[in-house]
Amino acid sequence: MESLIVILVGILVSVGTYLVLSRHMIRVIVGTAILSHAVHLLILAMGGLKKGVVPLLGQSEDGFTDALPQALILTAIVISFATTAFLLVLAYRTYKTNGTADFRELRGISDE
Amino acid sequence: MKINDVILRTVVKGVVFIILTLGVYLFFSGHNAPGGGFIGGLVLGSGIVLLYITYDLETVHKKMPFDFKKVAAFGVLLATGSAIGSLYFNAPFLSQTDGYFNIPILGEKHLTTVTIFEAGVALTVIGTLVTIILSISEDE
Amino acid sequence: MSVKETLEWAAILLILLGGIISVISALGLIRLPDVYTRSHAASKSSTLAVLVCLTGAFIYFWFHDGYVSIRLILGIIFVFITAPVAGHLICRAAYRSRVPLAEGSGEDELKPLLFANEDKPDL
Amino acid sequence: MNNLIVLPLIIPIITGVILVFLRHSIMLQRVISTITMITVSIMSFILLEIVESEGIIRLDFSGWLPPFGILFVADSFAMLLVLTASIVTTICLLYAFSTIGKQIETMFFYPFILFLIAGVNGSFLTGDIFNLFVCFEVMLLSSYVLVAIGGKKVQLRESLKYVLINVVASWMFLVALAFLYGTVKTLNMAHIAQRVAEVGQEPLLTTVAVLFLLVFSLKAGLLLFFWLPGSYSVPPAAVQALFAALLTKVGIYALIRTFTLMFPLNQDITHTLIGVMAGITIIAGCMGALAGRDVYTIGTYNVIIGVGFILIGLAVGTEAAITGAIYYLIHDIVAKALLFLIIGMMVYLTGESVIKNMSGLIRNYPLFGWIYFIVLLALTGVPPLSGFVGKILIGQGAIEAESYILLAIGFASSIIVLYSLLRIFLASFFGETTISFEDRKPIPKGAYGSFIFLAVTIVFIGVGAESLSVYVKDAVNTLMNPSVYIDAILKG
Amino acid sequence: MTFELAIILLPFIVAACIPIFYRRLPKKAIGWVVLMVPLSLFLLLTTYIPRIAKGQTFSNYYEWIPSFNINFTTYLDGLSLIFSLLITGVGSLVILYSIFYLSKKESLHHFYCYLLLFMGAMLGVVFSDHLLVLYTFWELTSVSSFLLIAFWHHRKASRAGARKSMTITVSGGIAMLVGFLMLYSMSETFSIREIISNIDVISEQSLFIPALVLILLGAFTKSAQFPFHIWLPDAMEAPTPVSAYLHSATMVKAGIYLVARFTPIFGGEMIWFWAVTGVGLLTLFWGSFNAVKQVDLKALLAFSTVSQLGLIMSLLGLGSIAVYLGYSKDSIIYTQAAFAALFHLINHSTFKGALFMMVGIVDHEIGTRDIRRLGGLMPILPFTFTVALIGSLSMAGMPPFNGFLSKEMFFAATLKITQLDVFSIDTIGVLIPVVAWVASIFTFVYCLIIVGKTFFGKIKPDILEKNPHEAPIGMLISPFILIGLVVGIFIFPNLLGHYILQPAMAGIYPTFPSTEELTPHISAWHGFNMELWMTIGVVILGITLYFLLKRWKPIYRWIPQRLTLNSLYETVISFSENVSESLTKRYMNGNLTHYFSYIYMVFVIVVAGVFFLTNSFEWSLVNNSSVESFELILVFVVIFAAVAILFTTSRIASVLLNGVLGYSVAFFFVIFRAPDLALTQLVVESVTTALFLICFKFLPDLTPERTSKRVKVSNGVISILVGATVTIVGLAVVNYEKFETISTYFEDAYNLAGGKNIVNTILGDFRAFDTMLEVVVLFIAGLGVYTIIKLKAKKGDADIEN
Amino acid sequence: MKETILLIALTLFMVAIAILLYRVIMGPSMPDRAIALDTIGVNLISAIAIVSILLKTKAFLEAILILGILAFIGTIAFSKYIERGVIVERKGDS
Repeated sequence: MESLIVILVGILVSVGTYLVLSRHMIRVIVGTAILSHAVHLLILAMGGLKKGVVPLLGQSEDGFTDALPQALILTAIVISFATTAFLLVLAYRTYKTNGTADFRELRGISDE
Repeated sequence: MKINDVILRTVVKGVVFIILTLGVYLFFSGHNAPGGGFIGGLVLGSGIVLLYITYDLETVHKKMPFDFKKVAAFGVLLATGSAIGSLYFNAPFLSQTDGYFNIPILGEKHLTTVTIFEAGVALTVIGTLVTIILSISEDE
Repeated sequence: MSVKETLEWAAILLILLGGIISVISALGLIRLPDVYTRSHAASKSSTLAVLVCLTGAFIYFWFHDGYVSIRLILGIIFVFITAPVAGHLICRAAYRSRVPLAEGSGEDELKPLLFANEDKPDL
Repeated sequence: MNNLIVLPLIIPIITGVILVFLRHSIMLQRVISTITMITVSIMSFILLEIVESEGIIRLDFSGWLPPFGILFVADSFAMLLVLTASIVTTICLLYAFSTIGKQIETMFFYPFILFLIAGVNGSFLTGDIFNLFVCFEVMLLSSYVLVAIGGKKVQLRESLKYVLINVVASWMFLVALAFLYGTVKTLNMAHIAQRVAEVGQEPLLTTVAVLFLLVFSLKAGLLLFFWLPGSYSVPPAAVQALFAALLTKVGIYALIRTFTLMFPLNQDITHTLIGVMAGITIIAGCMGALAGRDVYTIGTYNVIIGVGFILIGLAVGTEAAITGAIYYLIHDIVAKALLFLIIGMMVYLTGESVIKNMSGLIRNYPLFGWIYFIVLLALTGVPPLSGFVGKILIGQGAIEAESYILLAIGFASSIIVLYSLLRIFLASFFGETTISFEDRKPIPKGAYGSFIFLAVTIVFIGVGAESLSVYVKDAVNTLMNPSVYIDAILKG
Repeated sequence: MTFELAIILLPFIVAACIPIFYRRLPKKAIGWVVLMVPLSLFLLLTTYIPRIAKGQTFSNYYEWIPSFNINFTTYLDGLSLIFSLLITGVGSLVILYSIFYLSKKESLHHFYCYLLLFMGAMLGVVFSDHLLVLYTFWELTSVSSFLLIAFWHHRKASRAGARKSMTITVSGGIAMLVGFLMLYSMSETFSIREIISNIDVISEQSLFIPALVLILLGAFTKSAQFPFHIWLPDAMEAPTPVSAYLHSATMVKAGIYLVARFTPIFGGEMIWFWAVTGVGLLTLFWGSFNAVKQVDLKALLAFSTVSQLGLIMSLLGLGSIAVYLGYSKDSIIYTQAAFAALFHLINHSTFKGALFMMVGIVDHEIGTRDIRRLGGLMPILPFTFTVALIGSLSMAGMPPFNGFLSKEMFFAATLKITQLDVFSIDTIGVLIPVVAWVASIFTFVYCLIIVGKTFFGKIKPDILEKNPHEAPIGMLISPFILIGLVVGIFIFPNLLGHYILQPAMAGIYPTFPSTEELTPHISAWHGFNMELWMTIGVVILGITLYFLLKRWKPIYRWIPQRLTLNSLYETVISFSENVSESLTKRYMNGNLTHYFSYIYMVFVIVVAGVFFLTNSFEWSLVNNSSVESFELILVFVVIFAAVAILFTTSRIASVLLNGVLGYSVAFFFVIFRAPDLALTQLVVESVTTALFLICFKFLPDLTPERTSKRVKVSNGVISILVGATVTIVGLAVVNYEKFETISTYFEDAYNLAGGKNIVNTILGDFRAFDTMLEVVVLFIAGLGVYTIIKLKAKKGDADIEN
Repeated sequence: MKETILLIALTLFMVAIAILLYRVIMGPSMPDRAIALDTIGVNLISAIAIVSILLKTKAFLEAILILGILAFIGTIAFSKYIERGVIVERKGDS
């Protein structure tokens, strides 16, 4: 399972990277969202998968699955949510003021 | 032409109640079961957002006249404040304590200071979520 | 077989039934010709699938662990209440955004009422 | 009491939040934020003294012993940077009061600045690698807002690029963290160091280390500095100064910490790589600075050169070089802040950013011009100003380690720094003045105050280098002997 | 006594006071006040002469940065004394001169402030024993020289000259600093005296030669040696007193000082000998050759200064051979070259100072320095003419002036060296006297030009219109004092030799036991020997060439303008600026997509490179948990959804698919026993999707990517490589099981933290700090969104772009 | 045996999701996609219920309820978006 997930992560990373390399804002932002999905899975996989029971005490007492990565992912999810929210707003403000959502047209330096 | 939303609104009135209850439940169950301040806050926040979706900005604002930025700020203050509190007791920063307290009506209850911290988290999440959605929606 | 055992089996079979219904409904979503008919597959049979399945799970937990899960009941009720509303809303939205009806759907009686004065769809 | 260590982070956060409630009383916001930063600076100084006399102190949050809980570790290196950063922020705030404008001030400008410095201080102090990520994010989120604050066309455009690149950088950080946790199964930096040393930094760990190198390079602007020139030239001057002073430095701090504490063992690969990257960075920075025709471009590429130069110190890795790197780091924080404050003021005074179009500023603003000249000399490394001690120590280290190519690149870069900054001086400050004495805009008093204070600091760091040496030596001692740090965390 | 420190500090203190107090003083007085500084210092320094002549040295030690061995050590010996006397002596005269030269309208406080700064720095250079402190003052002289050259900064030429001089001299200084650091790493000390005493250990090391070359670079740039001399003519944009002071008498001699100071260290090396001698001679020739073609009197003097500096430099090079040979009866004779160098150093300061002041007077009174517009000034400016005549003749090496003496000694030294057969002098050494002689001829010619073209011939009518008259007495005092010295030294050379030069020789040859032997008796007449014949030849040929000037001047046109060093310098600079600009613009083109591809490429190359280089790949399925069929389907669902996003053309579809991904990931969390994560992921995913939808009101729909196939392919390759890199490293990491995780500790959560949900106790207690900051992050984001939306730039705000 | 049947049921749900994914990808109209996504969510509810039986834990029951809520909110949001282009209205808008 771990290897399968790591390979899946690799595929997601490829897709995300390809989207990040696009010209259109929305594609890039969706790309970053996919990248963050991928890395959350990756962190989880790094702690070992299906190696124990749900990390809740009192249900059964032996061999919990690694809880630390879960806590880390939670934090990471929140942060990536915060970033994505900000990013979306920034993107549409940029679109409204600059009039384009194409990064090739948002260069600004050499076209002057 | 105004679109008729009667069905939606009727259902939502009930649903929001369920959602808010669930949010509070999740918030309190967090320490021993899945849930906690963050998820509780998110669920409560999405309940409020559902209201905004179903009704319109002004109507909801009349019912809930909070400045959600300040709600969020208050949440952060609560979370950090509970952490600072431990300085007063000369304990390491962020120290949490728990204990069993005998409260007159409710009987013996397990209370932890984590709850204050989590309440801060939840308030921040609600405040931030609604602030974001409202700010965008209010934009021209 | 004890009662408990029987009921557990019943629960599991309910769940299996749910699975089968859900595949059927999914197939319906693929095969049916337009969004309005697909919505029928989605909101009716899918909801049935999930209700059956959740009921199975509820029964299972009840008899296997002796645990009456309020959350599951709430979930069942919730899905039961909301699924029709969701189906309704999405169909209305589809119609208002002028998703065409499948060929051979018969006469569209709503059209002259709703879009009489408009030439362009607003989406 | 160890709880003191958290104050540089928590005080700005709490006051920042309180200021949100005081949104419309600008005067109060100013007073409170200034008091906060002064308090933080004083605290940091006290802490620095304590650390220097009593050794590394740490604060285990909630009382959980390492490696299980999160902890803040104050060693001299971190405290020096916290102190410098806090002082510089105080001064940038002072500058902001008189220049930033009411509109931005009511839009939570001061809270964002305070959150930024909280994130920066947290990054310096934390002893937990995941917490470092979180502190980075606190800093980055504030910086995202600060780049875009003002809402101008260019600002939004550049900030979007800045944010996106940093989002990808944060993603890489998480990937690196995942691999790190997957291998050493711990997050406490001292504990990581101990475990890495236990297996002698195996090849796979080196790969993880290299991943961290890239992540922090993105933050530090080492080789992967593409986000830097654009985003540093658009925000208000006070923000630019803070960015130039602090943001890249946090990356540099993380690099130094990572490769002296956690992954110091495979220097053949990691330090060579850092050296190569630093060399290319300097060359690219020099080319950019040479190409620059406007103050912003020249300034931002000078930031890049500075980054490369400091990291030569790390790449070389001898005691002298690390000492030099620390000195240069402190110098660079102060000097770059001043440089960007001045640049911002120049643009404000003339309404131009192309150096050809402003001329003769020194006629109307003599003191202003001379302060620029001091920065110019300091950045070139002319003694006895601040850049000098760090530069010679890095040079000494490079000679000891026989890395002559880095030595040559590093010292040759000083010439380009001089040349590019001199061009601004000659074109913009000297020459016929374009604005008559009567038409000139006055420089606000607060701005002058911050210029003078920073200039005095620059002179002090150079002339009074000895007074810093106790702390720097203590810092270097920790950096060169990771066991000091590890023992303080895991055996205390 | 700490007089030495006071000597260095006094100019700085006064310089610092000037900007503060100048408003309270009358304009004229400021000069007189400043004059007191060098004058008193000069007098103070003269009191040292007797003691130093006895062989005493004075050194003091002050701590600066003892932690890094940086200390302020003053050291006053004969060599320092010569230079410090020059600095203060010529300084006094120049300030006296400038009081009358500069008009009251100039910003005098700046001028004197810089001048004092320079003076202090220069004294610091010659008094420092510590290399880094020496370097400090060295750079300060460059800086103050920059400020003085740019004194009239509204002139474009001034700024250009200042920039050139600063760039070149500071670059040299930096090279020198590296050399110093190398010396330090070899000797573990920054003290020149200690290095000299450890010289045996140092000279064996591999860094010795690089250090030598780098330090020489510093000296050559400062002393305007070929090919770095190009800054000096441009520096003539400075006011004339500055040119007289810095750019002929003192600052440019700092390089000479350095070479003299380091002769005991490096003197024994062949490279040193040839570099110093060769460059010196080349400079001597090139300077004098180019001086002839100049039409601006100041430029002419500048080139003559270059040439004279070359002369002194080459003498020091010749003298260094004595260090190589070591102390013996035979080697003593070669030390005379160094003696001649010091002697000429003083002589040059006297006559060149006078000549500069003369040019200043001409410029001041006539209004031009162009020799094509000058002529016949002798009757109008008789005193000035006297200065010019004596100065020029001395420079040309004619008796009865001091230049003659040193010139003869120079010839003697060049002749003597040819008799040696070390360092392959026996083969190409013959060139030394030849070049020296040819250069002297040109020197003679330009000396004649100075006097002839300015003061003889017919007076130009437009000069007469201005009704010029002789300079005020104040301006004449200084040149006349100098002229007096020119003659005086010729008459009593040995006074100078005994009291001043002899102790200095001890500084150059500290290992030689007796300074008496090092001091030859200078006499004007030494019989009809080779040197004298050479001088006679110079005179004859020089006069001939002067009168045939028009015939052979076209030679100069043989060298095309493009190939001159000056234009070479300009070309190099503009070329590097242009190349950097085009290169930088090419990759820093503001296109985010490009930046991303660079970042990803570096990522792949570095990470995968290191990964394979270290051979870290290891993989086995042994530790993996099982895969159920439904999981496999889910994996495929995720993959299809992800790939479908690549091809979708509608923004909503891509966001929906992203939602599918998010839900699937949440389901993975369920399968992997992470209930809290699943909950959070579900909610966050929904909210994110909603946010996307809300923002779509303001965003455009997707447009097809109008990129070329090539770009698409390369993006595809990059992204596949990135994915592959993450995968292979990930697989290796999964396989890496050497450590026990720390999280088993948290399984005791209920006892430790009173909670049954381990993840939640980690978030709320063990790692509560993360959570706290995470909340802050969220808050910042919310506040930021609000700010970004509400704060819109007003119309009036000008966008200043880079 | 029970477990096998549960796994089969789970696989069936996954198959259904995979089929629905086709609808999400192919469309053709927005409502089609929204419906399909909603159905995916509903199917996931069942899947989670089965997984909790398999894992013998009650930890995921909250997730069921939440998923139900979110599927509902999401569908409402979509339908409003499709219908009006705006999700949160102001009073003046229609």
